[in-house]
Amino acid sequence: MSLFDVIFYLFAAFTLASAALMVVSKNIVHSAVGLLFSFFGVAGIYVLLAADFLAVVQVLVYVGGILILLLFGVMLTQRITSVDMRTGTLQLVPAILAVAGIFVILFRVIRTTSWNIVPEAEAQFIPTAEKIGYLLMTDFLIPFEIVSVLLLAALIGAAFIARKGT
Amino acid sequence: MRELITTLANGQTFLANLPEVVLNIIFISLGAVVLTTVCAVLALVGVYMERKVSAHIQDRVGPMYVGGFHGWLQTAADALKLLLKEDIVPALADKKLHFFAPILVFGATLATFAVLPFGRHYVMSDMNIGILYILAISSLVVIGTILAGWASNNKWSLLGAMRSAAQVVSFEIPASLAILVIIMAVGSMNLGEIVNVQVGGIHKWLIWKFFPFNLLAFIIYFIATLAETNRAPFDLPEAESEIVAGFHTEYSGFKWAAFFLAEYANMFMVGVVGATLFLGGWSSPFGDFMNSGPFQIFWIFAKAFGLIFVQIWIRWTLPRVRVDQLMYTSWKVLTPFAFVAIIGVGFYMIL
Amino acid sequence: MTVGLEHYLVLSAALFSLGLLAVITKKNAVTVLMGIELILNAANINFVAFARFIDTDLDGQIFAIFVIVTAAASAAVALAIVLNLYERLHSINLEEADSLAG
Amino acid sequence: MLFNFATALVFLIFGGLFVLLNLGISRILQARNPHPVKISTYECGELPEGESWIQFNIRFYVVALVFLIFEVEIIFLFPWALVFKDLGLFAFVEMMIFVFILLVGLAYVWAKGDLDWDKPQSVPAPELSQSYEQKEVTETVDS
Repeated sequence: MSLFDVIFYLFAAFTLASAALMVVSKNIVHSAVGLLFSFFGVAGIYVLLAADFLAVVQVLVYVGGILILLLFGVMLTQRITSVDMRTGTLQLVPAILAVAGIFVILFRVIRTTSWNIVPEAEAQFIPTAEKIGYLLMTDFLIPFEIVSVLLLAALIGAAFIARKGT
Repeated sequence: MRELITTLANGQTFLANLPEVVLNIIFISLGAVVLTTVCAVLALVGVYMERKVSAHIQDRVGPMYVGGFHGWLQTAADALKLLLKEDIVPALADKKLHFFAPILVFGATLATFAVLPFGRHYVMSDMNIGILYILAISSLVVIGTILAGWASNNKWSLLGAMRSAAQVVSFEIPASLAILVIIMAVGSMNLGEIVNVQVGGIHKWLIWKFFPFNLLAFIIYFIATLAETNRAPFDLPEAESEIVAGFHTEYSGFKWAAFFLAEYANMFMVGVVGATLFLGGWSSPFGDFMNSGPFQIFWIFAKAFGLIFVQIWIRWTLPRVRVDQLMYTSWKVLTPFAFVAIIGVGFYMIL
Repeated sequence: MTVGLEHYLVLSAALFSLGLLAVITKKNAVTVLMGIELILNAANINFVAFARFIDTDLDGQIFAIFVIVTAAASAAVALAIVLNLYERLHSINLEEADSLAG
Repeated sequence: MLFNFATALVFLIFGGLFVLLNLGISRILQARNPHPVKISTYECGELPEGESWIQFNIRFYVVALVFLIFEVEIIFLFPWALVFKDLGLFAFVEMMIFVFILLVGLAYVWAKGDLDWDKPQSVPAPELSQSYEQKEVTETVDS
């Protein structure tokens, strides 16, 4: 087992453990911390997959944006005492069984499919940011412009809905 | 850094016998230890400088006694005192998060030091997306702040944390947009390359390029980072007349010191990044004169401390702003002007 | 190098399952949203893994960026709805919020 | 590339370890005199009142929201800025359309007043009562 493999297993274990912490935790802020580690672990996985730009974007948007928004949402909707911060769970046992079933099916599918993997030589660790810039300006131009409309709609819609609440 | 390791591995020293992985680990750890120490010392220097500069601005002398000459050991003595203080954790606090928050804040601050170029070869991690990495990792500090405020279970801590988070995120947008102007001009996010195009004297600094748009971007960057590091006149999260000490009201001893060190280390980081992007980084302002080896470290420190000096000067000159003025500055002044700078530079580059 | 595509896919599947578990078991709307973010992350790992091992263009990574954008937009709108709900019902428990009458 | 990110990760960990190490040292050196008052929540010496729950203004959320949307915009602006030199006018026009659409959003929240925080109303200074003023004066004279 090479060093690379060890790092992969460490990151995978870290990601899954913190995701589990997020699911198991009764306290919603502890859940958020689990989510923080989990996002960070996924960013590490991206680095191992040679997606350096994406790893940084993951931290920037998920940790620096979405998680802060979630924490703000928690602060705005919860009584900040430990009793009320607990989030209950529903039908835990059947849910775990169903999810475990889904995981087993997925696992079987992944193992039995013969993936058409390209030779290792082409997959090098090269900087991706510039190439992504080119692709966004050429092949993905239409989606890129649509994203701005989506963001505009999200901004106006969310501001409108939030304002209506007060 | 990479080259250094390869040279050592190929050289005729005892190190050549070690496998490269081990060498890498040794060197990264060594660098991390060195920069951690540097970071802590810099914070102490920053605190001392703040005291002295503020004292002279207010026409007094500041600490004079400890260590003899102008009280230069005062901050070290303070650090020692903080180590000796009792670590009080409020009974109602969330113990785990209360413990974890300062670690996260200081760790994130130190992680930004990995990519700062202190010289042509004095950079630990020559990352090709360095500046974006700094922006990303700084957001961990915001999370740490919110967690610290929440974990303390105190009204003022929480209010201070929310204020701090709202303020930092509002000013992150103009700061990022100002940085974008430089990336457009250079075409790289690597901090080393950004400095390389500025080598050769003061007239090649990017702050003068595309006049006046880069200058505008620098001013926006400076004001925005002033607010991001919670410095006066934007120090509302720590407005002691309103909310005691903000998010670290319930912290004492070394946990408090960790926040404090992180704040001053952040000031320094922001100064280095500002100097790197706009003021030529480690390159000498006089062309080739004094532009070799250790002088590069001298220049980057001089520029960064120059910016810190201006920050301190502003702190003791301007009164604190109100929350509405803060939001006004960020969203209605800095952000539109940052877009003006981007569009202006865009036009310059096309024509 | 023994870690290959399948390792990443299994990791992604596990992450997806955990996210799904959060979505179907949690009562709190914000926690459900956290579960959804986990699921989107799992999908992203798949995209990037395929971009690395099967289609070596960067299309998969661009897709992942678009997924991140969508996640941000959905989180923004969903949290706005949660806040609105809280103002009306003084609770964000999803069991109590099943009335459409507003 | 892996080397660079590994370095960054090591720095993150070492920063945490530095704090842990010093907390450990502090634990050995520090004086420990536990007292129930010490660990009560700090409220300027008063007894803590109520729970530490504040009804936060919804504006905090709107600020975070606008921030998130612009943050996402920035992740598109950065790769664009990298290739802007090469692609020139075409890329510039594309990005201007993108930015303009988002600025409409900023203009919307600006016009709707979501970015305005409550300004303190300028209240005329209350008239000081005669007796109060006199008392002040006499006290100063006495001391």
